[in-house]
Formats: sequence, C-alpha cells, structure tokens
Amino acid sequence: MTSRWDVERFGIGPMATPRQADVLLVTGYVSLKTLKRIIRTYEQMPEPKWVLAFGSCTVNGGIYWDSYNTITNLAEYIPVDITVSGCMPRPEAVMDALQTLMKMIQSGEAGAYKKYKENYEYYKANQDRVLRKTYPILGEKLIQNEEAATSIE
Amino acid sequence: MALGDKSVYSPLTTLKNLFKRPMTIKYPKEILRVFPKEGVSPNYRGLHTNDLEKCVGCAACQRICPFDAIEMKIIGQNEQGRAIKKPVVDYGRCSFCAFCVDVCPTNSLKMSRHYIYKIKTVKSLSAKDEVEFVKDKFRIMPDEKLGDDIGYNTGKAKKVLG
Amino acid sequence: MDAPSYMLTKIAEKDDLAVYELFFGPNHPGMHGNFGYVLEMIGTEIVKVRPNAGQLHRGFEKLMEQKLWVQNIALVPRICVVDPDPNEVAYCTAIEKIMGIEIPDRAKFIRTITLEMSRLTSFLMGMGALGAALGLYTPMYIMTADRDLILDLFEWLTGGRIYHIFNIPGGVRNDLPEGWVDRLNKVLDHLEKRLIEYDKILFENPIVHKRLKGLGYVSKEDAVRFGLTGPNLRASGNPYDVRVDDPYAAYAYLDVKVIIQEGGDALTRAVQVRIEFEETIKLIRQALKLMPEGEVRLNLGNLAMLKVPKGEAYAKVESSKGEFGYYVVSDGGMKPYRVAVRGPSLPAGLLLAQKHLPKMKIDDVAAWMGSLAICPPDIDK
Amino acid sequence: MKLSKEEIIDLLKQRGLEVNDLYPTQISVIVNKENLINHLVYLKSIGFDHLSFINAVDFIDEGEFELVYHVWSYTNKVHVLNKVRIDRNDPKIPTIVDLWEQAQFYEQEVHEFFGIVFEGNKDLSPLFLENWLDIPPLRKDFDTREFSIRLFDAKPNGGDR
Repeated sequence: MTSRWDVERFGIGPMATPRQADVLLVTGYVSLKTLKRIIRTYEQMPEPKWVLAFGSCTVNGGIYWDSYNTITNLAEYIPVDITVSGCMPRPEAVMDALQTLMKMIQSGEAGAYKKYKENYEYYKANQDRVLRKTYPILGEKLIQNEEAATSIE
Repeated sequence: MALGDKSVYSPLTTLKNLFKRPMTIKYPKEILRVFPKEGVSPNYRGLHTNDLEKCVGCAACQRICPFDAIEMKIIGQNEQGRAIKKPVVDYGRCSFCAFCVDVCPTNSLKMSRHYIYKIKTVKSLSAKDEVEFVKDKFRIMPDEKLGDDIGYNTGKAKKVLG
Repeated sequence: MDAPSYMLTKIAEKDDLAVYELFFGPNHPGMHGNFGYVLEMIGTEIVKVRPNAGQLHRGFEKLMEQKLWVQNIALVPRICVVDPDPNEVAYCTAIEKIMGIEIPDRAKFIRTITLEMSRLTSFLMGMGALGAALGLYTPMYIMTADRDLILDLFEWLTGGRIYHIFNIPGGVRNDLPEGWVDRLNKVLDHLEKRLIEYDKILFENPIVHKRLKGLGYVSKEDAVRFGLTGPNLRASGNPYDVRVDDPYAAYAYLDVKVIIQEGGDALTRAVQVRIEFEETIKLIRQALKLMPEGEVRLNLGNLAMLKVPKGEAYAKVESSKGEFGYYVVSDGGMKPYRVAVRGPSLPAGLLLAQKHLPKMKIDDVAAWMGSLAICPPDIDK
Repeated sequence: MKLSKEEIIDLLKQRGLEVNDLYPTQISVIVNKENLINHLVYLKSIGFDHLSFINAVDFIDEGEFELVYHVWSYTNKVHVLNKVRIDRNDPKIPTIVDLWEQAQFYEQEVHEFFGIVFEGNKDLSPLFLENWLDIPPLRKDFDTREFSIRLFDAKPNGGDR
C-alpha cells in the first residue's frame, strides 16, 4: 500500500508474523511452492481470520491459467471472503474491498474461516492433489516417450 | 548536513507545508484529481463495455485474446436461423491489455474507466459451490451499462491490430 | 528437500555451539518479495546459505511458446513488476532485429523516455526499500508517494498503471497525449527538488553510513567475473553500460553519461543509484529536447497475423537492475519457437549470496539485498 | 587490445569454426561438444569476460538440443552466441562452472527445465520446481495446457488456439 492512499487511516497495517494478523491478502498468482507457504501461513493465523484474494489470477488462473506451476483457483485450497478483479487491481479497488470486508465483519457476513473446519476434507484433498504428487500427471505420455527412447537405442 | 543541524527558517518551512495539498488522497471521500477529468486517466483500461446493437459477434476479440478470457455466448437466433453470438468476458482471466478493443472491427467493444469489481463470497454455500459461484460471477457479458464514462477507445485511425 | 518449516531447526553442533537452520523468507518481514534463503546460523552469524528460489516461477518461457507474437506483449511485462518496460522493449527489439526493420525515430524516443521513466520508478522503489531494510520508513513513504506521480504519467500515456503493454513490434501503441510533456517536466522538476530531501533523510544519514559501509564488498574484477550488470557493476569501477556499448532505442542519439565509482560496497551501490537517478532525469530532459515529430509506428499490416522470418536474435536492455536479455528463436511461424529470458538479478541473488552472506550478521541480510537491488521475479521467471 | 567484429570472425574462422554474422554487434558460432571448453577458454582469453547466460532450445524434429552460451566482451563490444548441438536422447555436455562461477545456476536451470546433464557439475538439484515427476517442462513434448487442465482443473473458454 503506497503512502498516497495510506491505508493506515483505516487502521490497516502490515504485520510481521501471521500469528498477529487478521486478514491474509493473496496478491495475485500463486505458484505451487507458494501455495504450500500460504496454507501454512493461513493455518498459523489465529481465528477469526479473513482472506482477501486480489486480481484475476486467484479466480480462474488469470493470465497464467495454462501454466504448469500456478494454481487456477485459490478458493479450492483455502476459503476466500472477498475477491477483487483487476490485473493488477488499482489501490482504490483494494481499499474498497478492505472497507467492504470491514463492513462484512461488522454485520457477521464474513466467516469463511468456519468453512475451513467444516469442509476440511475437501480443502485437504485439493491441497494434497497438487502438492503431493506421487506419479506423473501426464503419465501415459511419459511412458510412451520412454518406450520410444529405449526402442531407438 | 548533520542531524539536528536545523536552519533558522525551519518554522517557516512548517508554515509553508501547512498550506500545501497533502500527498494522500482521502479515498473514498475524495478521488484522484490529477487528470483533466476526475478519477483515473482519460484512457484508463478498465472494465469492458459493449454496444450490443453494433456488435456483430465476429469473435475477433476471442481470437486475439492472449489469455482465453473471452467466450462467445449464443443469445438467440436471427431470421436465417443463424446463432447470434456476443462476447462474455471472464474477469478471472482478463489482463486488461485492450487488444480486444483494438481489434474490434465495428468499434463496439470498448473499455470504461470503471475498475472496481468485487465479489463477496456467500457464507452459506459449501466450499465446492463457492468456487463455482465466484467463477460464474466473474464472467460478465459487457453492455452499455458503464457507457457514460468510456475510457480506452482507439479510433479507427489509431488501430494497432486488425 | 522437503518444505521448510518456519521454525528453528537445530541441525548440528560446532565447537559446543548449536548450528541452527533459519528460513529467511518468503514471509520474513525483511525479505524483498517472495523469495527466501535457508540460512545456517550460529547465534546471529550466518555460516552457510542455500537460496530458495522458485516461489514465483510461472513458466513464462513455456507460455510464450504457445501464444502469437503480439499476444506475448501482454505477458512479458509481468516478469519484473517494478521495472516492466525493459521487458517489452527487449522482446520487441529482438523481433525487429530478426525482421530486419528499423522503427521510426519518434517511436525510438518515446521508447527511451518510457524506459527511463520506468528506471525512475524502479530506483525510487529500490531506494525506499533500502531505507525500510535499515528501519528508516520515512524515505520509503516519501519515495513511494513520488513514484505514484510517475505512475500517473504512465497511466495517462498507456492506460495502465503498472503493466503498460505499450511497446509493440514496429513502434509504440500511441503518440504522447496533449499536455503530457508539460506534466512530465513538472514531475521532473519536483523530483529534482526532492533529491535534496532524499539526501538529507537517506544518503547523508549517519545510520545508513554506519550500517552500509564495507558491507558486501565486490572488487572490480569479481564484478565482471560473477556476471554482475547495471549499477552494481558500475559501483565497482567498471565503466560498462548497455545503453552505450550496444545502443538500442534512441540511445545512439543521446549523450549517456556512464557514472562509475570505486568502492564496491553497499554504501557505494546505494549512492550509485542516487547519482544515476539524477542522471536519468537529465537524460529524459535531453530526449524530450531532441525528440523529432513524425510517425510512432511502422505499418506491419495486421499484427495479429504477424509472421517473423526464420532466425534468432539476442536483444538486451539496460534496466534499473542490469542487463535484461531476450533470446528469441523463430521458425518462421505465427508463434515464437523459443524465448529465453536473462534476468539481471540471478548472479547477485543466487551466486553472490553464497559468497557474501557467510560471516555476515542476520541483521544485515535485508540491507545487503536492498543494496544489490535483487528482484526475485526475474530470477524465477 | 580492442578487436573489431571482423577480426574476431577471422580469428574464429582460422580455428576452423563456422561463424555467422548476425547483427552489428552479434555473431553466432557453431561449436561441437568436444571442442566447447577449449573454444570458451580461447574466447575468454581474447577478452570475452562476461557470460550473459546459458539457455537451451529443443529441436524436437531434428532430435537435438541446442545449447546457447551467450558471451559478451566489454572490451570488443561484441556478443557471441556459441551454439552446441547435442543428441536429444543422450543429453550430456561438460560443465563450464570452472570458467564462470555463475554458470552453476544457469546449468541447474537448464538441467531442471530440459533434463540436460552437465557432466562434472556437482549440484544439479532442482532450483525452481518442487516434487516434479513429469517430463522436464520446457521440452517441446511437454504440454503445459494439458497439464494444467488435468492437475488444476483449468477450463478453456473456447478460444481457437
């Protein structure tokens, strides 16, 4: 957040560790290596906690939708409270979202973190599927190639 | 200059700064006021608008889109029984590069200066439904709703593509 | 290697002292971006370093192979967020080299101006981050506020605040809007006045001098040997600059002053950025003065159907962090056959880390990174 | 001592190498695998002191990988693309870490993305990807879209590419 828009006016500030934080901002694309850290960070945060997903990349993959190393939808792995479009979103859009989130918290509308416990199997299954691969994804193809390679030799 | 080595004019500097406009823009009370028009720049690439009367459904925007963000949706049939198609923009993919605006042959697809689009996730939905809910909400068929404040619009003469 | 846990792990004992493994980044507050080092420590002293890159790997080089030539322009600026224009220019220059075309002079000057403006934003961000790494938040607040003024100009010119998508093969997308140059001149005047303030709060600050003096020394020979480029190379006394040695855009028409300093430590590198910042402002003024009238784009027909003849080219651009290089191979088709990207931060971020960080205190790592202007996204790509 | 581009081309041609004059400051040289280290040592001795980077190109139709060693000379102001072709089924090439230390990371990167083995390089551990079990991703026979569709459940919107 730049000083021009100054989010500290609303009492929003960055925190050094996840254990002090209330809101997790996921700013854009998430690669597999980062996803592991995001899940860990999310789980470290004390309840109540909220997630703000930024930009197109967190909804449907954004411009990296066909990349082999970025996930396409953040909400499959951790529950998201509010999603903002844009690539990158303007600071105003982000502030608008933060203020909406504050209102949602006031009115009790925002409570996605409860979903994480209720649907833990769903989230866990998705996380494991992408993070703990035990066999190649394009498996058949690879085996064919190996056969081709050995037949040439 | 060492620390604490202050000029005798220091109080004057304070006075001068007192009447200066602050750098901070008190959004949402006030908006950016740096361009001839209020708000973002005159040619900002924001959310799309589409003049559905002028749009012929040629799918040129779909073909140029680098990130496969545009889908041609069938919205009806014309007299010859051909399907009428209009573009649907998936803001879960769009990168606001404005290539689709450049390539539009009828100049119907434009980009407005609006940029705020957010979706609150519904608490009562289950995790799986929520994913589909947000994905679905981010797919919009642009129309003239935002038309009062159109921004990025390459005229015929200025076109880069097509 | 399994996932790092954000805990201290005791891994060995040495001379009765425990050796701990510490994960510095990606969510360490002193880390610049999404990057990490795995540090082996005794007390606060670093013993061994293993860089943990790849958190930002998006597979750019693969994605570019399956998009049309012109579509990739929407993709390339994302490689380095703080300094996006060198990517676009390098990619377009490589295509123009293969096609054997020369872009109009006005387009060259507009490219140069946007490149230099991009340098300014990146320098402001870098200087601010260096201040923040030392615990001085005022420079960061002031500099990011000034950076916004340049971003406004970019927004007016290109329609995008961060990602401009402005350069295309054959020139630039549109001409300068009316009144834009006056605004730019005003902003440059403002920045020049601000420089005095920057000096007071950052470069003449005794805290900065005490903390950075002698940190991360690179000798003149080592800077070349390790492949450092840009301000880091010049701060070690090597008078090399891509803008002069291998001119692209309009640099051949301009008088680019190559600034060198002897010293090679973090303080010299910080001051180097400060001097180059001033020089960049002068260069923009020079370009504005010499800019000719005319077309801003060659007519290459429908760019969506652009076919680049068979061939290959390496194009490099001096970014704020060093040499940005694009190696483009074409097989004569509608899509690139291969695009390889050389990010400037790799030698500093990965190799120098292993040379410098051992024996350093953990407090200095953030300052060391800030002084070398390491940009993780261009290491990862 | 500053050498011009033409002099460098002559010098390299005398050594029996195929040289292409590409652009005002760029030439490309075709080197074979056995001669690579010798050639780079020679280039370094005539002032080519900056290794820009190393990358590979997968020529799947010809069954070959092409490695490109980008070398720049600060004194001669010439960029040389040293191109080496190796067999795709047995991708092995000697390492150049002893010549330029930063080559370590470029070689690690090329190994990770193409599966090319740099003989003599002690550390070819993955740098960017974690738990990667498929074909090295930058090879031409790896389909990243298919991969994304299968693993991340990505859905194409029906663009015709």
